[in-house]
Amino acid sequence: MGTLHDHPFLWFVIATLLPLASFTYLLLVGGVRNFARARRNHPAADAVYQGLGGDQPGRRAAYVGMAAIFLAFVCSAMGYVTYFVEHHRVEHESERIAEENEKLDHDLKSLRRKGRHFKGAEAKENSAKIAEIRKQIKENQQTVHESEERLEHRWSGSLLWARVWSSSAADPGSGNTLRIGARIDHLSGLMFVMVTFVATLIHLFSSGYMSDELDKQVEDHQVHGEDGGHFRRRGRFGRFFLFLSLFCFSMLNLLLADNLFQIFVSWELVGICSFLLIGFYYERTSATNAANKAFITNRVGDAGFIIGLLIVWTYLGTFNFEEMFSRLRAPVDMHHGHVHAHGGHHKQAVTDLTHRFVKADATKDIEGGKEMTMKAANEAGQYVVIMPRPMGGDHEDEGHQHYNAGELVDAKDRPKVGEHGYMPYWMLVVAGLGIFLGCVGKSAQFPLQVWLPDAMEGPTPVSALIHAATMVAAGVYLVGRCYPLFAPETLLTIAYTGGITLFVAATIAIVATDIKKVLAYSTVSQLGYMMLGLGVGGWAAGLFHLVTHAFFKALLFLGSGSVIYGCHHEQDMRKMGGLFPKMKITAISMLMGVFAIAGIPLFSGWYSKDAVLANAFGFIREHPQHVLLFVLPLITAGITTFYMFRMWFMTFAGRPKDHHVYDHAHETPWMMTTPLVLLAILSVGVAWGNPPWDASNSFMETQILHHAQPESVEVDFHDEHHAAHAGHDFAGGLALVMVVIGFSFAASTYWFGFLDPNESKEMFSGVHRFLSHKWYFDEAYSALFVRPAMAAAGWARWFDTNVVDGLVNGVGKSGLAVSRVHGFFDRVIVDGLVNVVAKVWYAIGSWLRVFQTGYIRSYVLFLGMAAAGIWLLLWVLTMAPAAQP
Amino acid sequence: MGTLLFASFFSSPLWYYLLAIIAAALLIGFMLVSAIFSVWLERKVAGRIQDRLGPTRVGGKFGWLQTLADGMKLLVKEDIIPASADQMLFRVGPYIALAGSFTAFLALPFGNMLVGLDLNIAILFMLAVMSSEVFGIILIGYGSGSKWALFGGMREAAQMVSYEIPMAITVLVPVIVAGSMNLNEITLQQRGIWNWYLFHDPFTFCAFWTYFTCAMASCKRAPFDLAEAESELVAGFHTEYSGFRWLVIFMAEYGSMFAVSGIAAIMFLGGWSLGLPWELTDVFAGITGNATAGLWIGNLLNMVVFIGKCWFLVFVMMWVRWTLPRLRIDQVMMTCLKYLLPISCFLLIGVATWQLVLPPSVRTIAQLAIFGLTMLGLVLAILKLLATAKDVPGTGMPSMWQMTNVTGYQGAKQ
Amino acid sequence: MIGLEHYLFLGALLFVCGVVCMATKRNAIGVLIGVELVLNGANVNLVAFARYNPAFEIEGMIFSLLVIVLAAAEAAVALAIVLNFYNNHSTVDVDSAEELRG
Amino acid sequence: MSPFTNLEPFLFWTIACITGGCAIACVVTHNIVRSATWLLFALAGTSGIFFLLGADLVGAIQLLVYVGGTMILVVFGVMLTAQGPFISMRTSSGEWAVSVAAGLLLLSVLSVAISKIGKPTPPSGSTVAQYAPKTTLAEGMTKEGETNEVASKSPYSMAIGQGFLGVGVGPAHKETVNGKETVVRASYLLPFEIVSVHLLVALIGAAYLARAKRRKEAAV
Repeated sequence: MGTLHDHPFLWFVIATLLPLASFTYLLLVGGVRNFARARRNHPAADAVYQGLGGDQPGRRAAYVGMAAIFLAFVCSAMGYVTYFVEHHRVEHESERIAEENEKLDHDLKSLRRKGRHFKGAEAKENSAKIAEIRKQIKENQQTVHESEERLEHRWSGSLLWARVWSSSAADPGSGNTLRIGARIDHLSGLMFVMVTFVATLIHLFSSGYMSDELDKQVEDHQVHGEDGGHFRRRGRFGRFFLFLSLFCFSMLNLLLADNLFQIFVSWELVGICSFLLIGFYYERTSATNAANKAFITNRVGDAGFIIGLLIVWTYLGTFNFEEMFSRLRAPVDMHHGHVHAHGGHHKQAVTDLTHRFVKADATKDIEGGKEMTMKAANEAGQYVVIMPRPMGGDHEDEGHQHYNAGELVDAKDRPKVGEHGYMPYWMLVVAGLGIFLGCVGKSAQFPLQVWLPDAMEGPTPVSALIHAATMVAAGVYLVGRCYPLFAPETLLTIAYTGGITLFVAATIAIVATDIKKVLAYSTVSQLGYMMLGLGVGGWAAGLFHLVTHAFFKALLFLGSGSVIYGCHHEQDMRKMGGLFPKMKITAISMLMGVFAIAGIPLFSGWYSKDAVLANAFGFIREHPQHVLLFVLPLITAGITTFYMFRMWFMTFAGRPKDHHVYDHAHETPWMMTTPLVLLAILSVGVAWGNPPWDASNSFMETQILHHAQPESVEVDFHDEHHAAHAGHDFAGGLALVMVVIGFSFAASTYWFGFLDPNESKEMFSGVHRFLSHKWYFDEAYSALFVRPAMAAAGWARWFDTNVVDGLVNGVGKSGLAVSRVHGFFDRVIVDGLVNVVAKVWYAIGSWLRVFQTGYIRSYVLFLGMAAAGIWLLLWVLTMAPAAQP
Repeated sequence: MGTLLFASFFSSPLWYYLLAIIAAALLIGFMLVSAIFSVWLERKVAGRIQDRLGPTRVGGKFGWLQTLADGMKLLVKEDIIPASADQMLFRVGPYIALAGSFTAFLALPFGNMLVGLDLNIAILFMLAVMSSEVFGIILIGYGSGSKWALFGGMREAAQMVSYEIPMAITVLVPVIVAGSMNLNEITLQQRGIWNWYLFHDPFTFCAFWTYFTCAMASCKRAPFDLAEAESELVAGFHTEYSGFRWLVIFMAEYGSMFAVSGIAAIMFLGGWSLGLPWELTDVFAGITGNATAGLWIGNLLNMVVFIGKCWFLVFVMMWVRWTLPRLRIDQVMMTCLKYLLPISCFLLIGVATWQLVLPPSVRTIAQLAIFGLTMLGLVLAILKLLATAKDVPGTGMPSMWQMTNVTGYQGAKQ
Repeated sequence: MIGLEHYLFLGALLFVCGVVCMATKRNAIGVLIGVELVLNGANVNLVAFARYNPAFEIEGMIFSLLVIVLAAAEAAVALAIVLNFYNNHSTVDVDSAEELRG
Repeated sequence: MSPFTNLEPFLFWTIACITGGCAIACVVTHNIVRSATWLLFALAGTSGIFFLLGADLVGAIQLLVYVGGTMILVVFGVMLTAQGPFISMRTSSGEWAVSVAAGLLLLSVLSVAISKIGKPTPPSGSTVAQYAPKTTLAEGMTKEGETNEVASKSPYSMAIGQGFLGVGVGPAHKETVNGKETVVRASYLLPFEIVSVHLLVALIGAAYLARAKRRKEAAV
C-alpha cells in the first residue's frame, strides 16, 4: 500500500493492528503457559511454566495491552492531526479557487454580453479572451479536483481480500471481489482518537480494578461450591487484558473499514468480545446468562444486518461506502456545478438532483431490464435509479450526465459499466431498516435494549468500555456511516426508535437502585438521543453527542467502578451515602460527569444535547405531525437530570446508610483515579468552542463533524437545518428549564430531604412496580419467544426420542436377526476353511521355528553360509557349460 | 606430489628404504632430545616460578644433564608389571601413545619442504594421529588393573576426546584463510610477520587463543591435568608404570606438547618464517646462486626458528602450568562443551563470513590494525616489565633472589 | 608389483574376519567389532577400486568416506542399544537376547 | 601417484600382514578389550592401506573418525558394560568349528571371484586433474596478486570437497537433457546432506537410548 509518508492513513492501520498484536502475543503466551501448565510434571514444561510466571499471574498482560493501546492512541492522534491539517489546507484552497472561479464566471458573462456587440477583429479578440477565461476556469476546477483526489488517495487504501465468483462473464468487475480497506475522514479519525484515548484510560483503570485477579487463588463470593463454601479459582488477570485487546482491535477495525462487509466482520468480533467479557466471571450463573442474553439479542439485530447486506450486495454489487453512495445518489456535474432537473415545484430554490436519490417509474420492459422514466427531485417513484459504475481510469466523464424529469433511461437491475440500474424503492427502505436493525441490537435501542443493563455482570471497566467507546458506539457510528443509504422512511423509523428508547430507559433509570444499572439505563437513554438526532437529520449532532457521551460515560462508569472498588464490591446505592469525604477525587470527578450528562451549561453534554434537541426542533417545525420527536427528548432531559443527581446524592451526599460499607470505604489507588481526573477534564472541555458559552458554536461540531458530514444530509435536510439553526436557542432554553426542574426534584428529595422517596414510592406504587420491572420487557419476551421456543424444543425432543429413535432401533433389531443367520454360516463354513489353512501353516511354522534360535550369531552364520552357497552355486553354474563340451 | 627432502640428491630406488629409515631416525631422535630438553626446562621453569632453583647439581651450570641422568636411571630400573594387570595391554599401551604422538611429527614441516611426509592434508593427518594417542592412554589405564589408573584413564579419555573437537575446529579457521591443509603451503603464505594468521583477522586472532587452550587440555597439561591429579588419583593413568615404559609415556606427552605447539606455530605464527617477507631458502639460493645450497642453508636457519617458536610455546604451557591452579573435572568438561566448542564454531562461521563478505582492502586494513595493536600491546607490556623488573618479587619471605651470600647454589646471585 | 587383487584379497580377509567375528562372539560389543571389520573390508575394496579404476576415482573415496561416517553413527547407536540392553539384562551376552525366538 | 610408489610392495606386505593378522587376532581372542585393541591395529593398518593407495584424505578421516572416535566409543562401551575387569564369554568349540568353516568357505569363494576379475594397472597420473572442475578459490579468498596454485596441487581432497558441495566431479558421461546432449558429472551434495542428517539423527537417537534410566527394580 505504500509508505507512511505517502499514505498517512497507515498510521491508523498501525493503530488498529497494535491491539491485535497485543492480543496475539497474550494469546500465544497464555496458550504456551496453559499448555505447559497441563504438563508441568515434566521438567522442561515446568521450566516454561515457571518462566511464564507459574501460578502467579503477572501484571505483564496489563503492561502489554496498555502499551499497545497507548501506542495506538499516539498513532491515531498523530494521524488525525496530520489529516486535520491536510484536510483544512485542501478545503481552504478549494474555497479560494471557488471564489476565483465565481469572479471569472462573472467576467465571462460580462464579456459574453459585450461580445454580442463586437464585430470583426474585436469579436475575435473577445472570443479569444472568453476562451482563455474558460480555460482558466477549467484549470482551476482541475486543480481542486486533483488536490481532493490526492487527499483521498493519501487517506484511503484497500487490498483484495477475497474473490467471489464473477456475477457475469461480460462484466467481470462487477460485484465479485471483497476488499479489505481503510478510509479516514473526520468522523473515523475523531472516533479513533476518542476510542483509543478512552480505551487507554480504561486499561489503566483496569490494571488497578482487576488486581484481585492477580492472586494465585481468587475467592468468588457470589459462587458457592457444592460444600457451601465459596468457589475458588486461579486469577485471570491476563485473560482479561487479552479480551480487552481483542475488543479494542475489533472496534478500531470497525472504525477503519471502508466497506460494510469489513464492518460486519468487526461487528461480530465486537459481539464475541462483549460476550467473553460480560461472561468473564463465568462461574456465576447470572454472568453467563447475561452474556448469552447480550449475544442472542445481538444476533436478532445481526439477522437484520445480514438482510441489509444481502440487498446491498444484490443491487449495488459492492460494499464499499463510496461506491455504494455514488451509485445510489446522483452525481455532481463537474462542468456546471449543478445537474439540472427540469419541472417540479419546490419551496426552495433547490432544483438540482445532486446527492439525491433519483427516482423513476417503469414504463416498459426491455431486454435485460426496464425502461424508466425519471422523476424530479422530491417526487415519489417506485424505483430508485442506480448510477452506472464509472469506467475507471481514463473515463473521468462517465457518470456526469444530465437527468431530466420525464427522460427515459434504459436500466438493468444491477448497474454495469456505463449502464444504469434500478432497485425498487421499498427494497432500499428494507435494506436501510435491516442495517438499522443491526444498529438497534448493538446500540441497545428500543425493542432490543434488554441486554445492556444485564451486561453489568461483567467487570466494571468492561461496562465502561462497552458503554463509552466500543460496542454501543458501533451502532451509532454505523448509522452515521451508512447515512446516505437511508431513505426518509428509514430515517423516520430511526428517529422514532431513538425517541421511544430514550424515554423508556430514562423512566426505568429513575427507580434503579444498583449504581451500575442507573448508568446502564442512562446509556440506553443517551443512545436514544443519538439515534433521534441522526434520524431527524442532525447527523453532526448525533455523532457529536456520541463523542461527548463517550467521555462522560466512561468517566461515570469508571467512577462507579471506583466507588464499587472502594466499597469492596458493594453496588447497591441504598447502602451507600455520605461517601464524599471518603473519596473526594472520585466524587468530584463523577460530579463533573453528572453535570455533563445532565446538560449543565459549559459542560460537554450541554452542547451536544442542545444540538440534538435543536435538530429535533427544526424537524418538527417542518413536520409538525411528528411533534413527539421533540417532546420526548425534552421531557427526558429533565428526567435525566433527576436520576443522575439522584444517583450522585444517594452515593456521596447525605448520611451514611450502611456503616459496614461506610467504615471500610476508601479512595482508590492512583491507577484508578488518574483516568477519572483526565476524563473529568475532558468531560468539561471537549466540546468547547469559541466562545465557549455559544452552544451552537462547538468546535468539534462545526469544525470537525460538519466537514465529515455526507453531502446528502445537507441536501435532504436543508430546510430542517435552517429551522434548527433558527430555533437553537429556543430549544436549548426549554431544555435548561427541564434541567432545572429535574435538579430541584432530585435535590429536594435526596439532598435536602423535603420529599421522602419512600412516600413517593407508596404514592405511585403502580408506576413504580411497572418501572422497576423495566416495563415488563423481559417478561414479555419470555412469554413471546423464550417459552414458545422451549415448548417447541420439548416437542422436538419427544419426536426425537420416540419416532426417530424408534425407527433407528427397529432397523437395528432387524439387522441383528439377519446377522444371526449370517453368523451361523460364517462360523461353520467360512471359519472351517480358514482353520484348515491355519493349521497347515502352523505345522510348517513349528518346523521352521527350530531354526529361529534368537541368537544373532547363528543368523550371521546362516547369512554367511547362504552368501557362500549362492556364490558357489553361481560358480558351478558358470563352470558347467564350460565343462559340457 | 610429495617429495622426500633428500630425494633431490639420490636417484637410486634403494635409497628410498634408507632415506625412510634415516628420516624416521632423525625425527625420533629429535623427539627424544626435545623431550629431554623439555623435561629439564620444565623443572627449571617450575623452580623459577616457585621461587626456587630447580636442578642445579648434575651437568654444569644449569644442571642441564639432570634429565639425561634421570633417563639413565629409568632405563636401568626394574620393570614391574602388577599381577592384576592385563599383560598385553599393559605392555602395548605406552607404545600406542608414543606412536600417536610420534606419527604427528611425520607431517610437521621444520623448514621449507623439510618434512617427513609432505601431505596435502597434513594438518588433518596430524590431528588424526594425535587423536589416537588417547587410545593408548585408555589401554594404559585399563590394562593396569588399578582403580587409580582406570579413573585417570577414563578422565583422560573423556577430556581428550572432548577437547579434540574445538581444537580441530579452531585449526580449521586458519585453514579456511589459507585455502589449503598443506602445512608447507600454509607457512609459505605467512611470509612477513604482519601476514601471520594470528593477525589476519579478529577470528584467527581469537582462534589462536582458543586453540592454545584446547591444545593444553588435550596434552593434559595443567590446569587441565585431571588425569594425573596427584591429590586424588596418585599419578593417574600411569600410576603402575615405572622404568622404560614410564619414560615412553612421558616422551609421548612431551612429544605431543611439541606437536601441538608446532601446529600453533605453523597455523598462526608463521611456522619457520622469521617474520621477514622473504623465504630464506630463496634468499640463500639467490645469494649462493645454487638452489640446493640455498635449501640447505636456509632450512638450517628455518629449522632453528621453528624449533625456537615451538619451544617458546612449550615454555608458555609450562608457565601456565605452574601459575594456574587445577580445575575440577566438571569444570574442565564445562569449559570445553559450554564455552570452547560454541566459541570455536562461532569463529569458524565468522572467519568464513569475513573472507567471503568483506572486500580485500578492508581485510588488509583490519589485518594491519590487529597487527599494529598487538605489537603496541606487546611493546607496552615489555616496557612495563622492564620498568618493574628491578623490583624483587617481594613476599617478605627470604628467598633465593635475596640469598646473595649463600654458597652451594650455583644459580644464586653473586 | 602389487595389483588390485592384493588389495581385494585383503578386503576379503577383513570381511570374512568380520563375519566370523560376528558369528562367534557372544559379547554384543564383539558383534559390533565384527561389523566394523566388515565395513573396513568393504572400504578397502572401495579405495582400491578408486585407485585402479579411473572411472571410479572420486566415487570410491566418497563412498568410503560416507561408509566411515555412517559406521560411526552406527557404532554410536549400536553402543547405545548395548548400554540399554545392559541396563535391562545386566549382561551384554547376546545369547541372552533371545526374546525374538520363535 | 602415491608418494610411496617405490616402496609400495614392501609397505603393502608389511601393512597387509599387520592388518590381516590383527583382524584374525581380533576374532580369535576371547578378551573383549584385547579384541578391541586388535581391531584398533587393524583399523590403523587399513588407514595405512589407504595412504598407500594415495587416498590420504580417506586415511586421515579413517584415523580421525574410526580410531579417534568409534574405537573410543567401543572401549567406553566395553568398560561401561564390563562386570569384571576382564570379561570373556567363551563360545563352544562346535560353534567355532562351524563358523570358521563357513568363514573359510566364504573366503575361498571371494578369492576365486577376485582371481576372476581383470588385472588393471593403476593409471600413471591422476585423471581427476583432467576432468576435475577448475580448482580455483572463490573470488576474494586470496589476496591480490596471489594465484590459487594451492588448489590444483591437491586434486583428491579438493575434488572430494567440491563433490560434497555439489560441484560435478564424477566421470563425465553424456546425457540428453531437453533434447540436447550435455556432459553430466555426478555430484554428492545430496548424499552428503543425507549423511549429515542421518548422523545427527543417529547421535540424538543414541543419546536418547543411552541416557541413564532407573532400573525397573529401583522403581518398585
